[in-house]
Amino acid sequence: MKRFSKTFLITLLVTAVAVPGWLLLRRPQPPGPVQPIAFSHRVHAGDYQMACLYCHTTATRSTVAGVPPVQTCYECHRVVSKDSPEIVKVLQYWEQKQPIPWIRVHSLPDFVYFSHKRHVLAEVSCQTCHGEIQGVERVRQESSLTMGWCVDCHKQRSAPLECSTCHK
Amino acid sequence: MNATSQQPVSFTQITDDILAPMWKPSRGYLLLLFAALSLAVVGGLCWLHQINTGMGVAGISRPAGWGIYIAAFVFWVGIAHSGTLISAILYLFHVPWRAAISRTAEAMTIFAVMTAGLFPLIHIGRPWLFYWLIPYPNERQLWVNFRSPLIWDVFAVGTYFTISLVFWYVGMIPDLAAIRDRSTGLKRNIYGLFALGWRGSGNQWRHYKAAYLLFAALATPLVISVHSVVSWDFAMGIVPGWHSTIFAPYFVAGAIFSGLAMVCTLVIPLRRAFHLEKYITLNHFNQLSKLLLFTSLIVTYAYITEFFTAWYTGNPIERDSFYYRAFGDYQTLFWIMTVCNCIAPLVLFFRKMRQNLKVLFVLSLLINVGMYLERFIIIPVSLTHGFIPNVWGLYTPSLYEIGILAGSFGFFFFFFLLFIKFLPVLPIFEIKEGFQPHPAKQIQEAAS
Amino acid sequence: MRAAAGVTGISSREEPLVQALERLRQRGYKNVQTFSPVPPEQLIEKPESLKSPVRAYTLTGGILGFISGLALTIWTSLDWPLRTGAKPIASIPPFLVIAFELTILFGGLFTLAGLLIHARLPQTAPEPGYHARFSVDQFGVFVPCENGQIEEVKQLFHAAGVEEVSVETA
Amino acid sequence: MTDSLHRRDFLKLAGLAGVAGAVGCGEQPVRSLIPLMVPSEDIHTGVATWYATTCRECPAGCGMTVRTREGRATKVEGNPQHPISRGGLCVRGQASLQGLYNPDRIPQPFRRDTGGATQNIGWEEAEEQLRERIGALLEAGEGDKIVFLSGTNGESFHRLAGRWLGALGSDRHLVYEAFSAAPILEANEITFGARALPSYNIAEADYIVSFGADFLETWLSPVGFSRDFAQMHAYRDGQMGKLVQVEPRLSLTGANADEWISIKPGTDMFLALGMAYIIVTQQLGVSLSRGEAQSLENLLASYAPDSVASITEVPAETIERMAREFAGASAGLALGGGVAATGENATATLVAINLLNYVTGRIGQTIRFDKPLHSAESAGLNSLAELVESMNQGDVKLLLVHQTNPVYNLPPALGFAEALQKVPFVVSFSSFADETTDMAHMALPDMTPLEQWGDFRPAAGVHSLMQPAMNPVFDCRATGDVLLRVAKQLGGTVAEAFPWESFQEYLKERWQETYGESVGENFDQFWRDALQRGGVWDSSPSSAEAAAGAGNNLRLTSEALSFTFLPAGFAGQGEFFLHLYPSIHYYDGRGANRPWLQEIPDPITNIVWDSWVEIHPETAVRMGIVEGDLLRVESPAGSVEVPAYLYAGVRPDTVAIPLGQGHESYGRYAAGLGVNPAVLLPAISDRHTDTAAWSCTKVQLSKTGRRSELVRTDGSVKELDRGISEIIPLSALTSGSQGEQHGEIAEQHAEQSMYPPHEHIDYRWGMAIDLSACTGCGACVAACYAENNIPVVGKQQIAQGRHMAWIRIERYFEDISAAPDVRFSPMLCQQCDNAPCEPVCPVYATMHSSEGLNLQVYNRCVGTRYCSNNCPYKVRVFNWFEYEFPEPLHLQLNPDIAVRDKGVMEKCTFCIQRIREGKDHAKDEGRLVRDGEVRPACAQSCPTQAIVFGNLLDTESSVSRLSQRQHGYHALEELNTKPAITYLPRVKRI
Repeated sequence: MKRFSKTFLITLLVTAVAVPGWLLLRRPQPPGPVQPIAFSHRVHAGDYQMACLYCHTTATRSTVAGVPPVQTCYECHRVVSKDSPEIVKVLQYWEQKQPIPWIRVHSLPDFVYFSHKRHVLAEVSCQTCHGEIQGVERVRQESSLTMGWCVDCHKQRSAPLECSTCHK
Repeated sequence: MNATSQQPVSFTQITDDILAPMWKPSRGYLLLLFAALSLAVVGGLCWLHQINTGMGVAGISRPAGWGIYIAAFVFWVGIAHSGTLISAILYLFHVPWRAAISRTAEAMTIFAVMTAGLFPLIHIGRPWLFYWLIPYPNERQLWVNFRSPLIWDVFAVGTYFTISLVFWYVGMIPDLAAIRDRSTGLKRNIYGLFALGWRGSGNQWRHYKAAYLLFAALATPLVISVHSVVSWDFAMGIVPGWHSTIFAPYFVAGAIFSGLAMVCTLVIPLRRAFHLEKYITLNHFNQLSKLLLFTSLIVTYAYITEFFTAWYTGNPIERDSFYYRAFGDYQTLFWIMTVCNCIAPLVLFFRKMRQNLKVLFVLSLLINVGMYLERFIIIPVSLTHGFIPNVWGLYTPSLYEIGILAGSFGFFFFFFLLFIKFLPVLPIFEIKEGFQPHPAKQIQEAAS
Repeated sequence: MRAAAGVTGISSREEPLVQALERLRQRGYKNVQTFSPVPPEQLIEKPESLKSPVRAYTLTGGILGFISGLALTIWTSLDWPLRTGAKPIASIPPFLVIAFELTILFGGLFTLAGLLIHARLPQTAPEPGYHARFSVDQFGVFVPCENGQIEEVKQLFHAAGVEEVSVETA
Repeated sequence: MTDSLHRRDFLKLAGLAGVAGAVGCGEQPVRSLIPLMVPSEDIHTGVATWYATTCRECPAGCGMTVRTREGRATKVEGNPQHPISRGGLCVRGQASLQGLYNPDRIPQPFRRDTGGATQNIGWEEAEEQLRERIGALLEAGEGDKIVFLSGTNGESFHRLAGRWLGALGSDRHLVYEAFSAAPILEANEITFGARALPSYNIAEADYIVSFGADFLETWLSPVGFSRDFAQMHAYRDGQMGKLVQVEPRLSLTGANADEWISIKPGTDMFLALGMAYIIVTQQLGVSLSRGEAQSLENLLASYAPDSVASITEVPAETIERMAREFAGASAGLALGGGVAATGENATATLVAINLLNYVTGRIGQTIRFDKPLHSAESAGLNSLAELVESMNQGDVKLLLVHQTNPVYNLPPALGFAEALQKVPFVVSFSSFADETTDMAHMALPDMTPLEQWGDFRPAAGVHSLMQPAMNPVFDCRATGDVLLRVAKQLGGTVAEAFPWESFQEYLKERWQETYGESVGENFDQFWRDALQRGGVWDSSPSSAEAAAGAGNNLRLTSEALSFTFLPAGFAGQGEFFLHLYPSIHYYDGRGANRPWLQEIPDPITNIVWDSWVEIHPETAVRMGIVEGDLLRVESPAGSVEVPAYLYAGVRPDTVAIPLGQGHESYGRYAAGLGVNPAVLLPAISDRHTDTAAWSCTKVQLSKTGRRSELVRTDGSVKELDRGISEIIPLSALTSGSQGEQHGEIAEQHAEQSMYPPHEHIDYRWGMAIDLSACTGCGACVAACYAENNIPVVGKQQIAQGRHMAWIRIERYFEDISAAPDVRFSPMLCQQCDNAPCEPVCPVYATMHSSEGLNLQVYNRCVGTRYCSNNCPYKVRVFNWFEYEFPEPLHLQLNPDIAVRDKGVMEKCTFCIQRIREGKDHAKDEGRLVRDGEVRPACAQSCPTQAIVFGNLLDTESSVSRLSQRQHGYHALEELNTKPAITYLPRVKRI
């Protein structure tokens, strides 16, 4: 009496789940989007050790960290390496009075309340969420920004877990 | 076998009789199948429109947040109950006449649960997120709220469907083997696959009988729990007209009542079309009718009790709610329901009526209507007349809602029609068992 | 002539086969297989073990279901305590509903598993000695035997009043 | 490049992008991230900026603050510092945002050719065309044929317009306001020789007789008066003020009154005279000089109670009682002059009321002329008739219409629309395509008040400022700027007369003129302070009193003592008096294009999106009319067809129709809805002021045989003693019988629970709602719509019960009689501790926070609607569809709260976004939120402060103290849901 090969069946099932899962996990993270200007956090925050708050001025004051106005770029770059091709672009934006159309990398859904201020003031470092940003040429989303990811950290740090803390 | 004397029928004859109507669709059958499918498709399109546009295409609103979808859910779950009753409870009680109608009733259960299961999906505002009702580890680290009767529903109906399906399927294995052995080619392979290589060996039968009894023993409390849970969807709410301790037994009785009516609705035409008079006798209907009458009386009693407690407690809100039920905007429905569920079944006190299939068929239809109305009156009508007089309103189902409701009948009958052509409508081996001139049984019967 | 796998006795009644089976056993024939279209009264390979072990599965499943129902509900509620209404985080009464349903579900599924395991289902290989008529109206007993024993078995069957005897080849 | 242009770029890009994100809940997030060009002082992304300005939705001039986010106004609130409104804001004020973002605003200037087709033009071209027109007229020496017709304007604009016209050689600047206070001014002139609108000290009064003055709705300054009324009518120290409302139709004000005198229309004058007669003859009032007393007795001789009773149909005993009560009150006050009571004898009625106040010594006591209110001056019917005449004769070559809509508002009998067609060039400055603009040759759309500069004097000593809270939404220009630019282009002396670059500059200079001397060199600082505060006002009343104290020693003039009191006439032979009243939502019709105002039910009838005629149930029975029957109402001037609403609060011989609907144009929300009953009016005016008479005709009622279903939001008009909206007799409070203490009840309930009560950390947010103070005005509802991105669903959906409001005013007609018992109770989520909604949610979309809030996580909701079913208060609403916010209304959306998707349940969470913000601030300072620091939109907006919010764990907070008050109760208390809201029953004078 020949039985169904149960071992075979189980093997098949496990493979069917594991292989695509593994492939999905191992999929190389896509690089961040190509920005209108190849701004390098490595140069600014890494090499020159500029404080994050120098440009992201509202990180301690507002829910959003803030993208620096073109004037902030201009004020340094009208002197600093103004001939480099990327900086020329910045200066062009300034001349044409056009804001730089940066492409958004980190975005949270509309129903989420996230305050940079509260996190920065609670001394959560920028790198906790944004990765080793000071070494990055092109910014990409380092963290998953999923609910579970937020909750993990909140649990670890005994931060509030009330629904209304983050949901609006 | 039952008391009425029957001509001895050979096992071959039984097998032939039961399998004869299979696989040879008549024009009428195809027409019915097409009609059922079309109805289901119409319902499906209505649903698609509803998903696309929003729940607003249905007539539900505030205060009646639940309407004919939930009424239909309860209705179909109720229908499902008689299948298990017949196959499990009557089995445990060794009721001799159950075999002839058990298969059909069980099939009805399966399809009715499937149909019922659609309604919570149809009714939720964001059906694409239905899986949030199922506890599984997820990246949100959130589980479900086990305090919610809706989660109890998920578990109760899920369990009910699984157990009923297993019960039905296991009951069919010997019959599937019989079909396998009588057919050739692809058909043989397919039935063979589902027969799992059943041989009818003594060893198999031994475990089979044991398992079947255990299934019946498990299904009996289950069937009671399922409709209790369904009734708690309402009874756990504080809505006047919902919040009642008698709901669980009352709903179980109502479910069985409606389910038996649906069995009559299905079996009477089936018996005629498939020439099963030999196996489904007037005595069967006589017995069924008695059960119908009995459950009808329970339901009537429950209605009276509800009104009595509402009136005699003197709670003005309860009183008002029940007064509204009987004499308010929906009074016509209420009185139709009373006639269908409480008054019309009283004819079954007469034996003649119990064996008059025309009467029984019409009555079963009336009871189906009445039981649907009962759910309608309990669910949306109670909601329209809640605690705050300022938000009292009316609920009128929209065409889309009615389309989906009609579609559910199409869905149910589509599966049922497929069932009668592809599977044996009577449990062959049990029928044979009944006709077997069994020494032990004969002695037993003689003694009793 | 190929080697015979055994001999099948076929009858429309159970009694002759029961008798034949009794005698076959006395002669020391083993691995006898019975077939019947309806649940047999006596035509069973081992009449001494009428109780089926399947119920042990049911009990195990039921207990497991109850425990896992309670465990699931309590653990998930405590995992992220969210308050609803006035109910405590671990509210036992509603959790009993879940536990009950899981008791039934697990009990049922374990019963099914027990049935399949003990009834050796599913099986795909052809069963020696099985005749299609067994699922219609005939009872049967298949005795595996050597070529030399065929006649003896045949005799036994005939003596017991079995109407038809068929020799099965492997 | 100027800073404003950067701001504008930013708005175009970032602002809109941000909104796109706010709108699509759960949809693809914003893809681009647009920074500012230069850092702005005002705008911080993610942080709200507030601007103080003045509400211009009616001539009351309440102070208002505007919250802006990322450069767009998202909410307006009452300015707590402003002396007129003192923090409250009415339903119309809240809806001013929907004027700003109205999708049917005129987006840019257009010309209309002879065929009627419109053609959009640029501003340069538009101004050039206007200049050409004017230039041609000036050349022809026809400068005096230019007419400027406007609504009530801000002070500086009014002067500028006058100066501008003057420079062109015209003095024809007409101000037309549909509801005019002219009869009051005239009556005061006649009675006291003081042409002023006094301030009414409602707050200090203890007995008010209001002759048709709907001062809680539209009369003069309803927000301020509501606040005063709540104070006057509050129970304190064993007493409460009494309001007697005299009117043929029970208005919202009447519904809040202690007594309703259902008087025969047009006879208020006689009642006032009858009361004065009793007071004078029985010497109940103040002692008068011998001569005065004698003259008064002569004047009043024919108004003995019996004769007055037969005229007014008010029983003589009632008149006598009222007279005694009024005279005996320590601070009585008789008010008059409501729109609905304005008939042919409007001024005479007010003279009679003045006499009544005078003989009881109220002038200088509750009526004060030292701090007069700003009056809504308006051209009377006669001067408009003259204008019409002059238009017909070709004496108007250029008509400029600014922020008024005469084609709609004026009775058609006047023939304004026909005359308008004879004017060769009509320019409309209206922001909206209204009926008048439809007939204009050119539209030069003005900005809405929230976008422009201006100032306004609502009362003496109060000078409010208006400033743009955001950049213009459309390509509109402030009319002040347009006038200045056109003047400049005209050149010559005209240009020289206008040296200012912009209206803003003109305004600032005018202020410098006014205040420069007193503030000296610090003017810039003064100006900044004024802008921040919302204007300047005298905070020390003593100085004002001292300055104008003399104004209060007014004596009766000889004219008053010889006044002839003629009865009001009614045109037509109809069976019913026609009672037209201004709607609290639409005012004179200008509110009709605000969807919130259409959507929020009328406080009395609870009807939405419609017009109706109110008839007494007895009349209805007699004529076989049921609600929704379409009736034809005919007067000598015209007829309308309008559905019937049966209302016991209207006299059987009267029918009432609200004003403000029936627009033919005015955008998608207003056009084609209801009827404009002004067409029923013959052009009859008040005898003394020629103010248009609203109560002047009798009408015939007939059934058309057709139906037009009215959509009401009230399911039942009775409360059925269910403990939702309770009253407590005044006697129960004064008799000293100490009923059960509320605290005891709460304790009992704690014991009754199966489980221990919730623990709360730091806060348990709670609310106390004083039903004695709630007037039912609905301001809270509008505030909630604005704050919480609540969609408007329209008449059809509301008919299906899909009203989306998170807070509603439940109105119960318990008794409509001489002592009306009409109950208003705000119903919103009660934030129950034992919330029935929470345990039934299968997915934890609704749960309880540690601060006692009943949270709703919108994105978690799968939409089973179980919670709504199980909510006994029915305060949860479901998103039946994906609701739209037609552009640019979506710019109003509050980014602090998600816009809910279809299929999701939503509800009030005590404005959790505000709580979050308040806690954020508090955390910065390392403290807990202070009492009063966080206020939900409803509580903030309430003109009477009936809603108090705060932390119940803080025993010192106002909400704690109010919640512990004796007789406080929870709605549906027997359900033991443990709500966070405590209602204080309405104290009823029984």
